[in-house]
Amino acid sequence: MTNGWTDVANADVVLVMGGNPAENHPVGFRFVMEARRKRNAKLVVIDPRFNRTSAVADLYVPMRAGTDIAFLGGIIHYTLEKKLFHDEYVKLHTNAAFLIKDGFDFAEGYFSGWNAEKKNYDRASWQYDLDAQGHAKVDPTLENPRCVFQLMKKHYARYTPQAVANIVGCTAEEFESAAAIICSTGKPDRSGTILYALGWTQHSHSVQLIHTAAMMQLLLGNIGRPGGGVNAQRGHSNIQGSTDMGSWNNLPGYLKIPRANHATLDDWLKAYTPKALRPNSMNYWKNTPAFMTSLLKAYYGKSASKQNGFAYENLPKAGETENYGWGSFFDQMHKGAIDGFISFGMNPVANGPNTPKMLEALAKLKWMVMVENFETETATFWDAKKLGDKYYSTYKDPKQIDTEVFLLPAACFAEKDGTFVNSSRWLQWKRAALPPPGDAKPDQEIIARIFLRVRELYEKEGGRGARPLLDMTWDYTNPISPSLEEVARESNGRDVNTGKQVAGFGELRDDGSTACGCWIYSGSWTEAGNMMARRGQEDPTGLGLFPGYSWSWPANRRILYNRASADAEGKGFDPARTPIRWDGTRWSGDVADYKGDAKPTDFGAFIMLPEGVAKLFAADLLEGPFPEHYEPVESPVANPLHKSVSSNPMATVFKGPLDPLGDVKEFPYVAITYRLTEHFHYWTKHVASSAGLQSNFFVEVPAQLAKEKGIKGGDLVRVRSARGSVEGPALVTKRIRPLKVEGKTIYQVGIPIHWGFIGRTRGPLVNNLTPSAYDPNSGTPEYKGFLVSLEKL
Amino acid sequence: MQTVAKLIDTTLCIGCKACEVACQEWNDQEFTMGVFNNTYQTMPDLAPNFWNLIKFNELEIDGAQSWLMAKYQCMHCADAGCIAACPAPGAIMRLPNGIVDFAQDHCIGCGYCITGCPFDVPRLCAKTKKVYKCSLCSDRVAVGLEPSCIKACPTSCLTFGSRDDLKFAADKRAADLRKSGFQQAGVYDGPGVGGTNVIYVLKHADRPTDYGLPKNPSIPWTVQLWKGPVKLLGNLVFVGGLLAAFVHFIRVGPKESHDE
Amino acid sequence: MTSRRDFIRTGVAVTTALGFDLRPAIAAARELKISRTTQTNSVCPYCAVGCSVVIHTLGDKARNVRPTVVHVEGDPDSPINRGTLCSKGISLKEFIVNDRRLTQPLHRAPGSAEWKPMAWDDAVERIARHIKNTRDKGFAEKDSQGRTVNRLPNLAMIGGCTDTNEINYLISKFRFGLGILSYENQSRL
Amino acid sequence: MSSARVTRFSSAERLTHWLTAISFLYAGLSGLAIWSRRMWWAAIALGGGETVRAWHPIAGVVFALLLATMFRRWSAQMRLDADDKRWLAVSHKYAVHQEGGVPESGRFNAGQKMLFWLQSSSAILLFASGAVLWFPELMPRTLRLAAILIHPIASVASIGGIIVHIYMSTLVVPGALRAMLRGWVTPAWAASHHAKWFREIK
Repeated sequence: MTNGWTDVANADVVLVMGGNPAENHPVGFRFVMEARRKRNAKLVVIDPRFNRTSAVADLYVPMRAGTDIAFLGGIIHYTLEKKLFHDEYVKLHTNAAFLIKDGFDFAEGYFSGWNAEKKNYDRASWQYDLDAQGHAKVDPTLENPRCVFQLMKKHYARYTPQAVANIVGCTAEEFESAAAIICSTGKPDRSGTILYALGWTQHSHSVQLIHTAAMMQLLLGNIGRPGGGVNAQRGHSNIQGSTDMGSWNNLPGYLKIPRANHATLDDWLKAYTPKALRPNSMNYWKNTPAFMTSLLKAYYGKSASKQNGFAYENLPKAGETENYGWGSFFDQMHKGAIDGFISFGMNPVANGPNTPKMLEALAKLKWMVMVENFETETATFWDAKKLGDKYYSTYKDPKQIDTEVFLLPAACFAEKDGTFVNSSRWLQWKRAALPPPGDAKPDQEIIARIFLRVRELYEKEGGRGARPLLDMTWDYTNPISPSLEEVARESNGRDVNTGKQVAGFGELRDDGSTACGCWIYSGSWTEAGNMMARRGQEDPTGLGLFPGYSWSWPANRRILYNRASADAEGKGFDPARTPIRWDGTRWSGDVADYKGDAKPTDFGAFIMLPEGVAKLFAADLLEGPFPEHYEPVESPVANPLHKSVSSNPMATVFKGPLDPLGDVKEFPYVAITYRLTEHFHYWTKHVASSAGLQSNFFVEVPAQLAKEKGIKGGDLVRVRSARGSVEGPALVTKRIRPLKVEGKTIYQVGIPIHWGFIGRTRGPLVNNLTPSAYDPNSGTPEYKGFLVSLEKL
Repeated sequence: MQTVAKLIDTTLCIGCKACEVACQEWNDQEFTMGVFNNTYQTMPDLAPNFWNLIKFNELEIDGAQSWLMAKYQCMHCADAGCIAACPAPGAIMRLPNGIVDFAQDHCIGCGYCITGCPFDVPRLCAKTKKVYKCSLCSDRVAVGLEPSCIKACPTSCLTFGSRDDLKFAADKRAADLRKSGFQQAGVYDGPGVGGTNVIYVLKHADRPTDYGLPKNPSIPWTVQLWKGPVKLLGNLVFVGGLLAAFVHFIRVGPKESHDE
Repeated sequence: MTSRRDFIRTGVAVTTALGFDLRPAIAAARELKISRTTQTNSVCPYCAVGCSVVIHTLGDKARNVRPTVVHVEGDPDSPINRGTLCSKGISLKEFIVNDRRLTQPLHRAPGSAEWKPMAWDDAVERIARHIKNTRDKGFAEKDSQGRTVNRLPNLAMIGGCTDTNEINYLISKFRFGLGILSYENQSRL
Repeated sequence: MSSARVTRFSSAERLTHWLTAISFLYAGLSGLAIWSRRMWWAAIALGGGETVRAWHPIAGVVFALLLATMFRRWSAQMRLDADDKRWLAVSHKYAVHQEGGVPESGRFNAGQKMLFWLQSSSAILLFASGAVLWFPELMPRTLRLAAILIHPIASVASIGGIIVHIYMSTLVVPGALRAMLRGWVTPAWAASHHAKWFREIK
């Protein structure tokens, strides 16, 4: 979230799209109700289903899964056409005025630079027109046809209400009534927020979709403002924190994973330390060397010296274009290229796409370690044929599966201390309430014991790659079960010479004098103690920032980009809602996303970006600098905007024998998968309350489709995709409206997740159905909007 | 002592079922398996071990898709039908704070309260032969805590306080709703049973049955007739009969004996 | 179903935070089950709203008492949930104290159709040996162009999304120590 | 001598009567406890609230079954004839022992016959409504609502009748109690109270 849960109460308009917070984040949703009570805020819900959130919305508009970019693009068009955007904000805080190189263009579904043979883009033409200093040229009047503003206007001119309605499936009137409410926040004294979740991210074009939302919010002047922002609700308690700590392509703190061509630390720094693109750009990432060096120092301690490039060599390096994401490595596993697999609390058989392929992949492993609270479908995948009855009847017998499996019992949240980072980026310290049951152990002990034992083997026997392994620091007081307080102190960072905790990332150095495990967490455990355990109730701004409660990254800042809430002189756009104030010498209020004592005119508001302003036009993404509507990989219609380039040309789509795609003739309906409020993911089927309250898998079927098929509520139906099938009773409802797209009636079928073949209550795994199609930037699978058939049993 | 009450602003209810589970948890009730009935409401009805149910109702109101959700539990009536009907002394008490609480060890399981209740709330447990219902967490309230459902409610659809305060808040909320275009918005608090200590704000107060609430609830007339005129008449018959016999015996005496 | 009638005087001064006195003259008919518990502040492990919870455990932490959870409720100090919780959070007790929890390491041998309990030491030993073998087989110091890459392509790892930051940091050290690139968490799904 | 003793009730009749009376007493007293909290002492005396809840309906069923056998035995003898109707018209005279002009009675006088019919009809109502109240969880609400009114009304009628019956048979008519206890009356008693019957059996 750019803002945070408590801040949602400051909104005048709440757009819920690609999420269903009343269902999945009920407690977070209380701030929407608060906004309504306090500010008479309007709640607009755009969703394929009239869901729990819609039940209390001021306006609900139905849509076809996977057409969000068309909808939001339409709003961009509407905003520009009716001049409802926040003019001063757009000029001051975005790259609207930046000039783009000649040669950039968009035609027939492709941006300039498409290489039909390699099936990717040469992004050279997507760049700014730079002057001799390497700064982007600008036209403050926004009139130059090569400026971002004019190019954007041209790009979205096609997204008229009629065109949007034709793609999305609602009526043009419905679209316009939503647009009118959303665009009412373009005024300086109004703000609007967006709450989204996996309904936006689980597409083959999801990152572009978030980009569209960001563009819309920038045009309306809603970024950095209380009650504004683009807010991902996030689905797991520490999904934010675990992402902060790295993923396949990131080191902790969003430092990029080294590539094979970055042979030395200098190479890496050169590649990833950006240069300012405007004279007034603070370009905070210029400090990347300090962050990276401090991380290497934390990782490799005494082995990291200036002479050896802080042992940078130890880090694993990916090939230049290689992808080690979810889809890729499970595909590799399926091809037999992976021998071992370790999982800490994840259940890929249930939560990964294309379960039939997942089961085959796991059977090719030599060994697998699962660390869990409960038995999972993944841990017991080798018995899927029996436990999963009809769904995996052709799967191997256990005796044909040679994977050795270890299922290790872990302590649950209540039996461990440490921090979770919520979607507001708040790090909240929790304490252990009781010991784990039986022989279960806390995860830190499990990982430490394995790690230390492996190292012992290398010390004793030697072996390949011993150095990176032995160089890694593990100097905890109790190495076999490190105290999480000690680990938290390590991620905050310390001065290596004095041993003192650093107060913030501003103190990190690139000379090896500081060590810091995760630079964005600097400030979380300072010399003053554990900031994350704070329980202060004060809210001096009255905006719900609660600066003394827990600790928020970065730097305890509660609203990201808050400098953009004020104009060039530092005066808040809305005097009633100013998160930060400039008093002539320094900024007060929220921790300014700016230099604390720099004059408002010194820098651009977006200090993390080389531009110094926010990017309406972003060349960073793979499929184009402006988001374009592309159909899901499996779609019931060809893209009405450009039929020959229907879905995202850059989408990651696996094409193995177990990755079939379905055709609309055989699979005429659009399916979406989602959560229900009674359950949490695939865990609570073990919990009596959830298993009781929602014990049965079901399929939501539009009433009209049910009538066509002679299906009554409770009738058993089978949903089938090109990958697999699920069966359950039909919940026949008018809450899923049939849609008119290109003159054709489109039905959508809703499939809740949560069931599996292990638990107090059981049911089919819905990922039997989902395709091996992913977003190319993030690697997120397309769970919303794939094709299925439906039959009455 | 002030009367306590619960306000249910149904316009804020998202059917999250937190109140249902909070109630189960606090009262250490066993969770039972729900059923599928073509609705998100998987618990069909209240049960001896399930005292708090959100009813879901999908319908179209004035052509617009609606999904009404409302919590359903004991209403803690001022003029409580269960108390009126209950024969067992001490089994149902109306605490001075207005809570109508069942004391199961005094309950004889006759089930009259079920029939007496205009809201059809109490449930007889086949195993223990006792009747159960929401106690408004009298144990929590007694030590200054709010009822468990109210504490859990994420959207502040449920609030707890003195009845007067909540009635005021409810009236205001309904007036606000009418002002913002919901002509039929209103307060539902059972005047027919002397006022309930559970107060609802309904967007469509003209159609309470769509929320699963009875229209114009009152103690059933048969119960009223029984507890009123019939009981009076009966007492007259019983006492009068004995009295008449006594007077007859004194004044007239026995018949002449033909018994040697 | 509880039918305990013991009337406990909690000794709490009850002029309540609600601003009026709620003490019924007939004092509580039911005993307050959290009147003698140990309270611990924690955070809900489910979604990312980050609700604070208070875990009530039975026992005063004395040496010979094994605490068990009697109740979990929302923490009113949290500006996020202010004491409220959803249907899942409010039943966390059922998650923690659950007869389906794993309590000992289980092992499934190749080709076997059942779990067998395994001692921790044996499990750690075998896993460590597997990692070593896998690494000895697949670790790449150099790529095909002779560039130093120090990576381990034949071992994949996932998880951490419901574990604490600190454990995630330890996982990062574990995987970069071993050279694992193939690592994901729930954020991509 | 045998002529001094006229058999009024057979032992089967007496047994049935007293078993009916005992079950009635239990059902009636426990019913009264449920009728009014002021009568709750009766519930305590009869085994406590839960016991009363359990046994009252059982006593009711026993009562109803026994009453049914009495009905089978006596219903033919209980038909009102012309004399009975005249008897009823002047029953106020009977009540104050001015028996001149009161028609002679058969085995049962018209008052006893009326009691019989009153008990029989109220028992039907009590049985039907009682069955509904016995299993509230199985009964539809409308039935329960009706039963909760019918049961007390019928019981008022029934108990009211019994008060008169007990008073008459114990305190007003000497010899009546012995007739039901031991089964015999004196010829004089029979001639005086049930002249027509006495003539028939002589």
